[in-house]
Amino acid sequence: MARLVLQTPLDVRVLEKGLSVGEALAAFNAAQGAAGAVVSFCGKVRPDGEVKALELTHYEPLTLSGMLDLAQAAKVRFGLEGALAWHRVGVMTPGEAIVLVATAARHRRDAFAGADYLMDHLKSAAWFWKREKRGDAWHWIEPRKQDHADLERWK
Amino acid sequence: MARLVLQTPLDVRVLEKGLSVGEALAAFNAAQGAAGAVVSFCGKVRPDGEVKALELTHYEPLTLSGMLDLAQAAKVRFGLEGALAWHRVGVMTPGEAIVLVATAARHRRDAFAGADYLMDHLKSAAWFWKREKRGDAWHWIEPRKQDHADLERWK
Amino acid sequence: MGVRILFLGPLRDLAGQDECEVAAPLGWDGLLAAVNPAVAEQLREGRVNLAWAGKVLADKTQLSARDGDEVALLPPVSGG
Amino acid sequence: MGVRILFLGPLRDLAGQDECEVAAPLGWDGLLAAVNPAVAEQLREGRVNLAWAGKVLADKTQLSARDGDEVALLPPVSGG
Repeated sequence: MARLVLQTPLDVRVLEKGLSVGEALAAFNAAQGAAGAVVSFCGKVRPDGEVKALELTHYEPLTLSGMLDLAQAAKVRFGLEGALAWHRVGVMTPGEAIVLVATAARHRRDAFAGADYLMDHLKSAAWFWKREKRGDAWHWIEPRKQDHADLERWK
Repeated sequence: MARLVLQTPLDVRVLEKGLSVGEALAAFNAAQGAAGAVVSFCGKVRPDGEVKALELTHYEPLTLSGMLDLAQAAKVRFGLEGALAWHRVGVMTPGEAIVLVATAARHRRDAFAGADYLMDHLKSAAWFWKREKRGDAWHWIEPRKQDHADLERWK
Repeated sequence: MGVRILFLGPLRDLAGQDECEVAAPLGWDGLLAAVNPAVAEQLREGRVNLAWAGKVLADKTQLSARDGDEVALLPPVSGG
Repeated sequence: MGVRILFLGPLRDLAGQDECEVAAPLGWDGLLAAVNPAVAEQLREGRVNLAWAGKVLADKTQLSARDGDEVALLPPVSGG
């Protein structure tokens, strides 16, 4: 079986197909042998009854470079030894992973803060747009006030 | 291959042997199908040159029940849909996992806060004692001021 | 060739199209005239960012697109 | 049988032993007399918790161990 090899210290991807969370985190843990603390976050399409599907679109010329800048900023700000930031695009069904981030640091508070920072910025400062299908109709998801408040914490 | 089956909503373990982080997190993700957000933390023995080994002892009649109370408190406080808290005891070498926690919630801030809360309490409010071997001698690790400050945040 | 204008995310519903092509050169005033009034209003209000040649413009009025360039209209994002 | 006293974590170095057995019944004053002065001082100072019959005592002076009981001395913890 081909083993997943990650780029270090930063592995940033925009994925058109599903992602295997367990495999990615096992590889990240293995790649970050020197770190005392590893934090991960996985965001999934909630199986909330009404929502049948979720679609994420992006602006390709900006997405990956923006995510790389973001990961680099998190690395410097929190002294991370490494970070992973993967984001799905396309149509997903309930239960599927949308986003996966992981951070490695010497100390746990830095690893937690780094993952938190990455997520707040992927939510409301990266070039993704989300819409969900309820019944037969698609509805765009507007950024929430809470997301902007979360982002402000880092300023 | 025997598949790892987790107890839901709370899976709490004190482990005498090594733990497979990737496998545990894959199982947790699978078990928490309804949660939109999953956060994990893994703490490892840092390969810091000087430290040759780490030993964790505990007081068995209190450890597991204390960890269960803690996980239950986190579940209620942050509205978690599930949590995992695994802690190693015994002698570990650099790179080995000491502790793994994971939390599942509807929203990401709750999942982050739940994992953070579990770790702060496992660090300085659970019945574990840690010593490390540097050179040929074992040295007990005193709780750090920072750990107590971290714990105070939740009061 | 002209300049290609892309409408991202919810803007494509407001614009009624994914993209369109207009004559070069294209500046800020030309862009406002080229898109429909609802989109123009969002551009003016500052809710929409502008990417030109792979960069987000700090000052949208500096737009000066030439033949073959791509200009993307970026509404407020919602990732993760 | 008596009462078994356990010294956890770094306390075992201070006590010079992992555990010892003393005559029952055992109360707070008896415990302070049964352990060495360095351990007794840490008990008095409040740095050390006391577990009796599987519970941590909120008030250590309430200790009242009988034949066959286990009393554990718990110094400040350092997990994770």
